[in-house]
Amino acid sequence: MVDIVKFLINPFGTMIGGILMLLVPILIGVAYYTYAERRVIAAAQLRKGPNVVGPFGLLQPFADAVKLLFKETIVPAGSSRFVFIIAPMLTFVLAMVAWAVIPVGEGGWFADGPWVIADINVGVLYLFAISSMGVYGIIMAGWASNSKYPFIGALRSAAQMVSYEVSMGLIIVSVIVCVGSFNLSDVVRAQKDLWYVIPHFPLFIVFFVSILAETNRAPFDLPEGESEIVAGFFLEYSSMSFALFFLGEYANMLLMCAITTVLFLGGWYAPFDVAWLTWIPGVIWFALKVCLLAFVFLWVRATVPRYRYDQLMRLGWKIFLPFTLFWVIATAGVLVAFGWLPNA
Amino acid sequence: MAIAALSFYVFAFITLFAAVNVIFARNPVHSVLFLILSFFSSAGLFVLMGAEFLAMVLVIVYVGAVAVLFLFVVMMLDVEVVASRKGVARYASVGGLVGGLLLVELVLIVGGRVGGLPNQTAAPVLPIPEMAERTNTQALGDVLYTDYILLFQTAGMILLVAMVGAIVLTLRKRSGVKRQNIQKQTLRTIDEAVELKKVEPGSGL
Amino acid sequence: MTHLDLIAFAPELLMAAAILVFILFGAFTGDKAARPVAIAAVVAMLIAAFLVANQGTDDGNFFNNLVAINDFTGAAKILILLVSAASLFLALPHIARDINKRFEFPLLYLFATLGMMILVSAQDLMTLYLGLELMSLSLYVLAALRRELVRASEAGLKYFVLGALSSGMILYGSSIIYGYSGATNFDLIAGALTASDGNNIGLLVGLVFVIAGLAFKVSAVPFHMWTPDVYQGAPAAVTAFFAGAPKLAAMMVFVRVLVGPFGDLTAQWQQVIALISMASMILGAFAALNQRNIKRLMAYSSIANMGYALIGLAAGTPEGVQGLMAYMTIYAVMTLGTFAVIMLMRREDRPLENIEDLAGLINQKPRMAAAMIIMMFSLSGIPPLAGFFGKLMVFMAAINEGSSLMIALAVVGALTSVVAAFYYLRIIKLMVFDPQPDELDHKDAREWSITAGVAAALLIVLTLGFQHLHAWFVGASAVLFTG
Amino acid sequence: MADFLADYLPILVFLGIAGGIAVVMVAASWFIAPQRPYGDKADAYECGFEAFDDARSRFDVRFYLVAILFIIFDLEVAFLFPWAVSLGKIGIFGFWSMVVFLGLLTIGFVYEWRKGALEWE
Repeated sequence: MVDIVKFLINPFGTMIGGILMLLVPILIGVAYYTYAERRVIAAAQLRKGPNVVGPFGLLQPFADAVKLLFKETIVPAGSSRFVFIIAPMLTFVLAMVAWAVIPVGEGGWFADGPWVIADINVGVLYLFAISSMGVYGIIMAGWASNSKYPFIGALRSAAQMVSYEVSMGLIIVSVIVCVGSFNLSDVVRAQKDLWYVIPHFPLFIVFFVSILAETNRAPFDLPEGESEIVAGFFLEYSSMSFALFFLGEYANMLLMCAITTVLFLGGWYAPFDVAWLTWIPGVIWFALKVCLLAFVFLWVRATVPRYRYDQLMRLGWKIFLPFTLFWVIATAGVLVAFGWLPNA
Repeated sequence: MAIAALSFYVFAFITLFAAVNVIFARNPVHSVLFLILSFFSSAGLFVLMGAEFLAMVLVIVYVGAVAVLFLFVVMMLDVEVVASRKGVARYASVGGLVGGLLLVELVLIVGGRVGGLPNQTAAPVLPIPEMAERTNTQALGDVLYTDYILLFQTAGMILLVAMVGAIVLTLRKRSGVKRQNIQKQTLRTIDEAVELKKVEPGSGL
Repeated sequence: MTHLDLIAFAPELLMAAAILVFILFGAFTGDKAARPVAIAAVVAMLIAAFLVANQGTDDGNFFNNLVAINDFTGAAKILILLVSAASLFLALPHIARDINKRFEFPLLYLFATLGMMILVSAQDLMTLYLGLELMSLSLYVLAALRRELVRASEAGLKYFVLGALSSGMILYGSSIIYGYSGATNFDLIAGALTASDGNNIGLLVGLVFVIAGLAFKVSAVPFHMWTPDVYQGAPAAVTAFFAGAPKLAAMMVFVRVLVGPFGDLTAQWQQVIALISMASMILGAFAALNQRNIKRLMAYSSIANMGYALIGLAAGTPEGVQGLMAYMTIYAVMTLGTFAVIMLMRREDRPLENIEDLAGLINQKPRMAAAMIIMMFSLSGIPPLAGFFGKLMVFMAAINEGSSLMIALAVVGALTSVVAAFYYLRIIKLMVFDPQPDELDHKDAREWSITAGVAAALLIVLTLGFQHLHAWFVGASAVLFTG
Repeated sequence: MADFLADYLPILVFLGIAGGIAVVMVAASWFIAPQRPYGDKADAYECGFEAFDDARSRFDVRFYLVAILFIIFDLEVAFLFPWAVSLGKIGIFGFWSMVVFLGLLTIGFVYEWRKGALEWE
C-alpha cells in the first residue's frame, strides 16, 4: 500500500495516473459512442436498435468486444503480413496519442493549470501533424490486404485527404491569428468572453464538414463505402485487428469533436458567465460540447447521402480552399487594421 | 535529464536503423515505410534540440504529404523486387568510392571538432530568444517575413514554378469526358426539364 | 526592407511582375498566348537588362545583406539577360513548330532567368540556394517539356535526378559551412575564415561540397554525365538555352563564392578547380572526337569550354576572372550562333542532328555556311576571331599567376585546343568539300538566320572592339578584389 | 530547456501506453481465439469469385498531379503558421509580406483552375 502511494506521488506516477485518467474515459466513451450511433440511427430510421444485452442494451458494446476477442485473426494469403498487422495498431495509437494535448478543463480541485497531459507550445500543430498521419493506417491496410476493394478504399482515402487537408490548415491559421499562440489552453483562454464560433461561424461550418471528411464519415465515407466497395480498407480485417480500426475511427471522431470544441466552442468555459453555470466544472461543459458535436456526426450520417469523388474534389478545391484563404486574409486584415492583434 | 539523453539515443538509433533499411529493404513499399519512420524519429530529434516548430512541420509536410505521394507512386509501380537488385553489384564500387569519400570527409570534420574548436567567431546573425519569452515558432515568424522577406518571396516563386511545372508535365486534355456542371444542374427549371403531354387513351404518343 | 532595396532589385521585380502578368494572361487566353507572351518575355528581359545597366542605386548589400549589387553582379546580370533573351528569340519559331504551342514555355525561360539573376546577386548561402533552385526547377521542366518523346522525358528525368543530387550537395556543404562559421552570410563567413587562423578544415570540407554542386551546374568533369543526354534529348532551342545562360550564371556565382568569402582559401580551392578544369578539357576534347550527333558534340564541346573558363577561375587573380568573363561571353555568343545553324538544318520540316547532314552546306546555303565557319574557327580558337582572345586571356592569366600547377594547366589547355580544333575543322571540311546529300528545307525561320548572322558578326566585332569588352570586365571584376 | 522537454515526455509515455494496449489486444485475441486458417478462408474477398489478378494496379496520373498541388499548398500553409503567431510583432509589414506571398500562390491557383487541373474526370 505504501509503495503504491509513493508511486503515485512521484511525478512519473502522477503522469501515468493522469494518462490513465484520460485514456479510460476515452475508451469507455468510444464504446458507448458505438452504442449511441446504433441507437440514434435506429431512432432516425424508426427502429429500436440494440436493446437486449443489459438494461436498454447498455452492455452491448462490451458484448461486442468479447465477441471480437474470441474471433480468429485472419491474415489473407498474399498479403504483407507485417504491414497488415501494424496498420490497425497505427490507426489506434494515433487516435489515442492526439488526445495528449487536448485540455479538458482548468483549475479547481484537480490541478492548478489546465487539465492536459502535455501542455506543449505547438499543440495545434501537433494535432495537425497527427491527423495528417492518420491516412497511413488506411493506406497501409488497403495495400497490405492485397485485395481489390481495400486497395480502392486506400486510394480513395488518400485522394480524399488531398482535398480537404489544405483548407483545414487554413482554418486553423485563421483561428490562431486571433489567439497568437499554438498552445491549446491559450486557444481556449482566448475564448473566455467570445467563443470563436460567433465571429468565425462560416469557418466553423467548413471545419465541421472537413472533419467529417477527415474521419471518413458519411457523407464522405468514400474509403469504406459499404454499398460500393463492401467495407473498403478494412474489408479483410477480423477479430481484434478489426476492433482496433473500429476503436481508432470512433476515438478519432470524438477527438475531432474535441478539437472543434477547443477551436470554436470555448473549450471548458460555460456558455454564459452566469454563477450557476460556472459552478458546473469545466470538464463537464467540455464533455457536453463534445457529445453535442458527436451527436451531429450521427445525425448527419442518418440524413445525408454519400458524395461522389469528383464532387468532393470540387468542394475541397474550388469552394473551401478559396473561401478559407480569403478568410485568413480577411481575419488578419481586420485584426491588423483595428490593432486587435494578440501579443502586439 | 537522463531521460532526454536516453531519448536522444533511442531516436538516433531508430533514425539510423530506418535509414539503413530504406536502402536495404527488399520491398520498395517497406523502404518508403522505413523512410517515414526515419522522418518521424528525426522529428523526435528536432524536439530534443528545442526546435519544436520544425519537428511538427517535418511531420506535417514530409510525413503527411510528401511521403504519401511517395508511397502511392511506389505502391502503384509494383516494382519487380528482384530486377531492381541486379544493378547493385555493378554500381557498388562507384557507390562505395563516393560513400568512402564522404566518410573520410566526415571524419575530417569530426576530427576538426575534436582536435581544435570550430571557428565560430562570427556573431550569429540573430541571437536565439529565450524559450520562455518567445516560442521558437514566433522567433521564426519574427524574422522570416521581415528580415528575410526576399527569401520568403523567392520561396513563393519556387512554389509557383513547381505548380506550373507539375501542370505542364502531367496535365493532359482528354476529349469525350462527361463533366457535371452543378450550377447548370441546379438552375434548371421545371419548364426546361419536363413537358406535360396530354395522351389520348389507346393511341400513345 | 526599405525603398532602396526595391530600387536596387528593380530588374528582378520587373521580371517577377512580368511572370505573374503573363501567367494570368496565358491562363485566360489559352495557348493562343504562346507567341505574344514569348515576344513580350524577350522584351521584358531586354528592359530588365537596360535597368541593370542604368541602376540608380549605390553598390552595396540589400535586403538585410541577403543580396549584393555591384559592378560584377551588374555585368553578370546583363550578360545573362542578353543571352537568355537571345535564346528565347531563337526559340520563337519553335513555339509554332515543335513545342506544341504552350505559353508556359517562355514563362519557364523567365522563371529560370529570374533564378539566375538572384543567384548571381547572392550574398548569402540561403539566397544562393533559392536562386539556384528557382533556376534549376525551371530547367528540369524545360528539358522534359516534350513529354510525348521518350528521349525528352528521359533527358528531363536524368537532369532532374542528378540536379537534385547536386542541389543536395550544395545544401550539405552549406550546412557544414554554417556549422563551422556560424553564419550563412558571405561577409560573415569571410570574417570567420580570417579569424580562424588556419584552423579551417571544416569550412574547407563544406566548400568542397559546394564546389562539387556548382561544378555539376556548369557540367565540369566529373559532374558532366548528364550533359550529352540532356543536350540530345531536349529540343534544340532549349539546348541552346541550357548551354548559354545557366552556365554563365553558375560560372559567375562560382567566382563570387570562391573569390569572395573564400578568398583566403585560394591556395586550397585552386587545386580542386585546376583538377576539375584539366579533367574537363581533356575529356571534352577526346570524347567529342567520336560523336556523330551534333548536339552531343556540342555537349562535349561545352564541357571542354567550361574547362577553359575554369582556368581563369583557378588562377584566382583579377586577370583570371576577367579572362573567365570574356571567355564565357564569347562562348555564349558562339554557342547561340552554332545552335541557330543547327536549328536551320531541317529536312521536310524535321530537325536533323547528324554531322553528315551538314555536308555540302556551302552550296545550298552559302551565307549560313559562312556563319558556321566563323563559329567553328572561333570555337577552335583560331586568330583573329573572338574565341582566340578568350582562350588567350585565360592562358595568360594562368601563366602570369606563375605557379607550376597553373602553367601545367595552360599547357594542357593549349594541347587540348589542338585536339578540339580537329573536330571543329572536320565540320568545316564537311560543309565545304564533301558532296551534298538531299536538299535541306529552303524556307528558314527568320529568327534563326538573324541569330546566326548576328552571332557571326559579333565574333568579328568583338575582335575589333575587344579592348572595350576587356575594359568593362576589368571594371566589373575590380570590386571582387577590393575586399 | 528542461521544462520544455518535460512537456513532451508525457507524449512519449502516452505513445508507449497506447502502443502497449494495441499490442496486448491483438496478442490476446491471437492466443485466446482458435486460429485455424485454410486456403479458402485466407483468400482475398472478391464477391465470391476467385481473385482474377493481383490487386495492386496503376492509378490515373491525374491523381499525382492533384497530390503535387496538395503538397505545394500544404507548404503554403506551413509558411502561414509562424506568421499567425508572430503577426502581433511584425504587424502591418508582415501582413503585406504575406499578402504578396499568397498573391503569388493565388495566381498559381487561378492558373490551375483555368487549366482544368482541378477537374476530376
